[in-house]
Amino acid sequence: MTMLRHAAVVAAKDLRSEFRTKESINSTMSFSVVILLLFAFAFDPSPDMIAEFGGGLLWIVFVFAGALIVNRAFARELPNDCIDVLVSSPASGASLFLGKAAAAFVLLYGIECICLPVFGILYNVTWWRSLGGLLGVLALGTWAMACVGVFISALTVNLRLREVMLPMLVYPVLIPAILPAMMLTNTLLTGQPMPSDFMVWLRLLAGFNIMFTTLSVYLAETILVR
Amino acid sequence: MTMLRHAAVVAAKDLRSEFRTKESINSTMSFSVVILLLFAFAFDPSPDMIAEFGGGLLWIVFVFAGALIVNRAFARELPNDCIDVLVSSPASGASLFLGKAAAAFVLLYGIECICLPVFGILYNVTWWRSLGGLLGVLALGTWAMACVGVFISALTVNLRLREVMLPMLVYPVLIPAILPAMMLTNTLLTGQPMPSDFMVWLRLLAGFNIMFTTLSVYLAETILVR
Amino acid sequence: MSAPAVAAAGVWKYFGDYPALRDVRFELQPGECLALLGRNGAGKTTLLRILGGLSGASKGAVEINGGDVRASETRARIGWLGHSIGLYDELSARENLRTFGALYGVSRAVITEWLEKVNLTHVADAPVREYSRGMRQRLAVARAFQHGPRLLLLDEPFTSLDDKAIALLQGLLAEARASGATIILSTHQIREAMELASKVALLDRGKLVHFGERTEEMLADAGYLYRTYGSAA
Amino acid sequence: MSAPAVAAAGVWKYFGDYPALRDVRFELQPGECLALLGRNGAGKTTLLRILGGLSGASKGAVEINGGDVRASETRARIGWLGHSIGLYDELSARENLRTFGALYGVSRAVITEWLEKVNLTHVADAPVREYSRGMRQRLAVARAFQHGPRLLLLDEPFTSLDDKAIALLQGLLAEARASGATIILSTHQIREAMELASKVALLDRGKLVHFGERTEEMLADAGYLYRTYGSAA
Amino acid sequence: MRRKVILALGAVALPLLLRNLYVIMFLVPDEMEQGPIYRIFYYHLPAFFTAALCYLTAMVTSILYLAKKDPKYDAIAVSATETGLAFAAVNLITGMIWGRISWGIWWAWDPRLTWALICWIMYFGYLMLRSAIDDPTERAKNSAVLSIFASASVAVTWKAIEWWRTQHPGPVLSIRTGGVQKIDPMMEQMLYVNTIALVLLAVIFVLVRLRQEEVQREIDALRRYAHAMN
Ligand code: HEM
Ligand SMILES: Nc1ncnc2c1ncn2[C@@H]1O[C@H](COP(=O)(O)OP(=O)(O)OP(=O)(O)O)[C@@H](O)[C@H]1O
Ligand SMILES: Nc1ncnc2c1ncn2[C@@H]1O[C@H](COP(=O)(O)OP(=O)(O)OP(=O)(O)O)[C@@H](O)[C@H]1O
Ligand SMILES: [Mg+2]
Ligand SMILES: [Mg+2]
Repeated sequence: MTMLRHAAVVAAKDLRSEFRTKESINSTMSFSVVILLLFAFAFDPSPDMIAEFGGGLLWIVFVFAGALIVNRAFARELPNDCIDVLVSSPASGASLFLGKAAAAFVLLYGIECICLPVFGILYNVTWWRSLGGLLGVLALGTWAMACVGVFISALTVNLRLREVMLPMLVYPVLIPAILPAMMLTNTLLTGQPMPSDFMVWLRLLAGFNIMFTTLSVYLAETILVR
Repeated sequence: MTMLRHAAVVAAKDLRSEFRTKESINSTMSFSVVILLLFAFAFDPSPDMIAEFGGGLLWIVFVFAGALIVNRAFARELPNDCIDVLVSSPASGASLFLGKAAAAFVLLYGIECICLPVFGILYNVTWWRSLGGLLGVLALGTWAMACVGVFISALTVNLRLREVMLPMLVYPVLIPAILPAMMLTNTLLTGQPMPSDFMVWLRLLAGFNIMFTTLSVYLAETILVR
Repeated sequence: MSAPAVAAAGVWKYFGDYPALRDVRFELQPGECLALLGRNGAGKTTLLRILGGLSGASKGAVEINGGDVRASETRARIGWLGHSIGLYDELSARENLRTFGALYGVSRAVITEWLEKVNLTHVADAPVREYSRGMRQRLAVARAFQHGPRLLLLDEPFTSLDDKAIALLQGLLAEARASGATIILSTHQIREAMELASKVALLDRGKLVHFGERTEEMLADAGYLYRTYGSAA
Repeated sequence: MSAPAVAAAGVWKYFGDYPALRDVRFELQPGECLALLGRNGAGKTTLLRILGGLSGASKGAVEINGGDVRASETRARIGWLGHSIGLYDELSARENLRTFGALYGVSRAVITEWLEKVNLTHVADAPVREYSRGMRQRLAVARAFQHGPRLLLLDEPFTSLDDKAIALLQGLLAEARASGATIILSTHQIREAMELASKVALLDRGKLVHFGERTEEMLADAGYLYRTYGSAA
Repeated sequence: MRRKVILALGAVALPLLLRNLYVIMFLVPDEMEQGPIYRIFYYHLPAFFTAALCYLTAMVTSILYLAKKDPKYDAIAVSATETGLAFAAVNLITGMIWGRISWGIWWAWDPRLTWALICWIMYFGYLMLRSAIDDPTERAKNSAVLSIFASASVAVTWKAIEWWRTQHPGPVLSIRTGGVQKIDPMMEQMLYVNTIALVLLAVIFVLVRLRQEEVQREIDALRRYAHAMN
């Protein structure tokens, strides 16, 4: 209970700083659009290509945007060494981690929900056909990103090469979660009847989330107390 | 003359620090490979797709890797405020800029030359058919990235959101250079006879380089003396 | 007899193979004020971080009021003021104090009181980014003191403060001591520290070479300590 | 008569509409040593940065030896030691000195000499990352002094240095002065500064409220200056 | 004084806009193929012209700022850029609506559309760079430089369009086609008249925004003073 309360304090604080300046929301949004632009140039995609790879494209954008957001999770604490104060406070490592992951999740999910219609317009995709399922899959994939990303951001926050190291470490770990998310999103975007392996992918995604959340919560204290 | 000598000192210093730890080279390399893998997962590309979009794909990877490298150009000077010492030294702003851009160019070009065979293997592309031309186009596109990227990295080095802002600002400015580079690379990879607009693209790319190099050299002092 | 406020029993800290702290042991009773001295790299910051639970000892153990440092109740009673201020630039003074206060269960009334105490009420809702260095430092002090800690850990608190700011901090520290709090502060500014301290410790390359009462000689002569207890090098 | 070593003629510096420096004017003759004092935010760092050509004045002009600061020849004769050390962590001491030396045209022999002078010869090829704080500071001093600058600009050089490091720096500064170099240093540690200075300047919210010889009163009593010339607030 | 100028401009612009709306809706002839939707054209193209004019102003004042270091120019540059973004948004949105109706899709990866979007993002980035820098002098300088970069590449993109196949209609105005009449002269004339109205509107926006910027600067300075007293 105390743990969740502390986590909520940390999450609220992170979200408040983000919404105060709106910088990272704005820039991540425009970054996403810029990536969509780049892809349009690079691949000059035709409508049937989009039907086939829409989900993949979308998740690639989310993954790139996600790296930027989770990178900030602990980097935000660097300028005045606020992390020292947090760690020395009664909040446990696990609650700090959960709070930060929750804030990253909310930010990412919000950005994705705005990107979705933009993507729909730019690539001419009807994305609202099975909206409920789509939002659910987005939520699962996003939690995977937030959880793994924030945890690895705690590992890399003191490195000189934070910006480079983080994506390099996060992406390979994330592939088992992103791949099902891509598959599921593709299915949901095209609005076809669910193929038989739909549930397998879904179970894989959920399992990944449960496993990594447990692991991260368990290891957070070790990582944060240096 | 003095200017070029000073630029060489700065470039040598940057390259020496990079090669001392090899961190950013290694991690950018692995980052590029990870992106190539991600794309392979997301799009599951067929051979004729690759023939059509190979250049685009390659340049997307280079552009992402490039953002990481140029971001370091001035960020490298942050930890101990070395930039103050450099600016207070007899080296002019233009020579500092040129030195850093040259170092970024060498690093990026090296990484690209290693990525090329990796790309060839992963996507089963015969990339060596017109190697000379390809290397030339790579060099032109890379200089555009290094020049614009390093310059904008000087603009953003003190920002809280450097990692996000830099690519967001650089990519749109770079598109007029990346687009011809993609087109030219596509042509050279497929080994087809040169289409009529080949020279137009080439001229566009070269013109971009000349224009932005001049502009940056001219404005560097203004930016660096705060 | 009650447990000592701080007890370090044979604390070692390795960074790789390099021992930054070597078998540090001492005890501090509640209400005492320890000035932690030592040359650059002696291990002052490292020791303070271990006492504050920010870093684990490689060997040996630290007890605060007889409890483990990483126990939540123990940490609720520690106040930490590091080299940096530990505040969020984009939040206002009040939001900063509320955020950290919420972790310690500090009430809003107490926060308002502290804002008054450090003379920041009139700017309490402006973002900290706009504050001058002196204002930031005052807010950091309020942040570290607001939950009424029984143990204060301060790392070079006087560094690059001007005379006025130093006076404010010294006042608050004297007040805290009067209310029975234990204080440990590291510093190079020996004169300022000596005026507050009841005990003095000298670290020399990770070894605690002196630990004892502050004497009149130390107050009078800044170099005395190093000459008497420090190594020759 | 030759040009003054440093001449500031009505220097203003605005950050937006806020004047961090207001009409600062003074002249310093070659060989003098100026202690630049002032409370937090008074504008000391800002003034030093303008004198060193790191930042441009909004109004007014600065001349070093009668020349423009941003002229390459002028800057070749300035030594800068800021708050941070200005060294690359991943390069060795020797590589650091060589890199910066190359910009000033310092020969290898001189660099070796300086490594000896600051007592770092035995670790000259280890990366600076592994150095202790004291060693880093010594190397930074060598970096700022190696090209024999005629004007030294030092921003709070004594901050968080221990007694030994301060002694080394004071020795080098005395030596530089003896060889005719001009020195400007900002500091809060009034005692250390007074021992070196021949002139004293006091900044108060961007205004130069006092500029003159160092007197015996200042040497004896650290608070004297602020009381006499500072504003009441 | 400036207040009066704004009011006077408003007094001209508002009636003109209303009149134009009336003329566009009821008087100009329908286009042969597209029917009534083509009337959106009278806002689509003038909005782009207005935006381009704003970007141009921003570039010129940015250069002036770097040359003179007078914050006035910086204020004009932001005001013009923000106004330009608003009008460019009108161009994009009207274009998208038009496209939805005549092509059946909201967006096509057509070069001209894409470049319009790139320009928009670039100047949006300019505003974000501004919001991220606290020191007003540094902010003015860095964003002026970025603005010059952006305008340079707008010029590059402008040229690039000529080498590209495009789904978007090509030039129709006689000044751009070299005197060839592609549309009804009355239509073309109406286009110019509405451009004038929109430009007037843009000038009003810039002036209002400029006033805001100046007040903001004063407030900033006062706040810094207040803080320095502590
Ligand atoms: C999102 C969609 C669109 C965007 C971003 C867009 C953007 C632009 C821009 C930037 C211009 C001015 C360029 C220039 O004059 O060189 C322009 C002109 C024009 N647009 Fe669009 N447009 C869009 C959709 C459409 C559609 C769907 C149509 C009609 C089918 C259309 C018809 C025109 C015409 C006739 C001109 C005038 C061409 C000239 O005289 O140069 N646009 N548009
Ligand atoms: N994270 C770290 N990794 C490796 N070595 C470290 C680390 N932190 C400290 N050290 C080393 O441990 C030793 C003690 O460092 P510490 O910062 O505790 O000294 P200090 O007494 O606070 O010195 P100062 O007066 O300079 O602040 C130093 O030799 C330092 O190089
Ligand atoms: N980059 C900047 N942007 C905005 N304001 C600044 C900037 N740098 C300094 N200032 C302001 O200018 C004033 C003078 O700052 P400066 O750093 O020169 O003070 P100082 O005398 O060095 O103080 P300290 O003793 O704290 O180092 C301060 O009010 C500060 O807030
Ligand atoms: Mg320390
Ligand atoms: Mg200062």
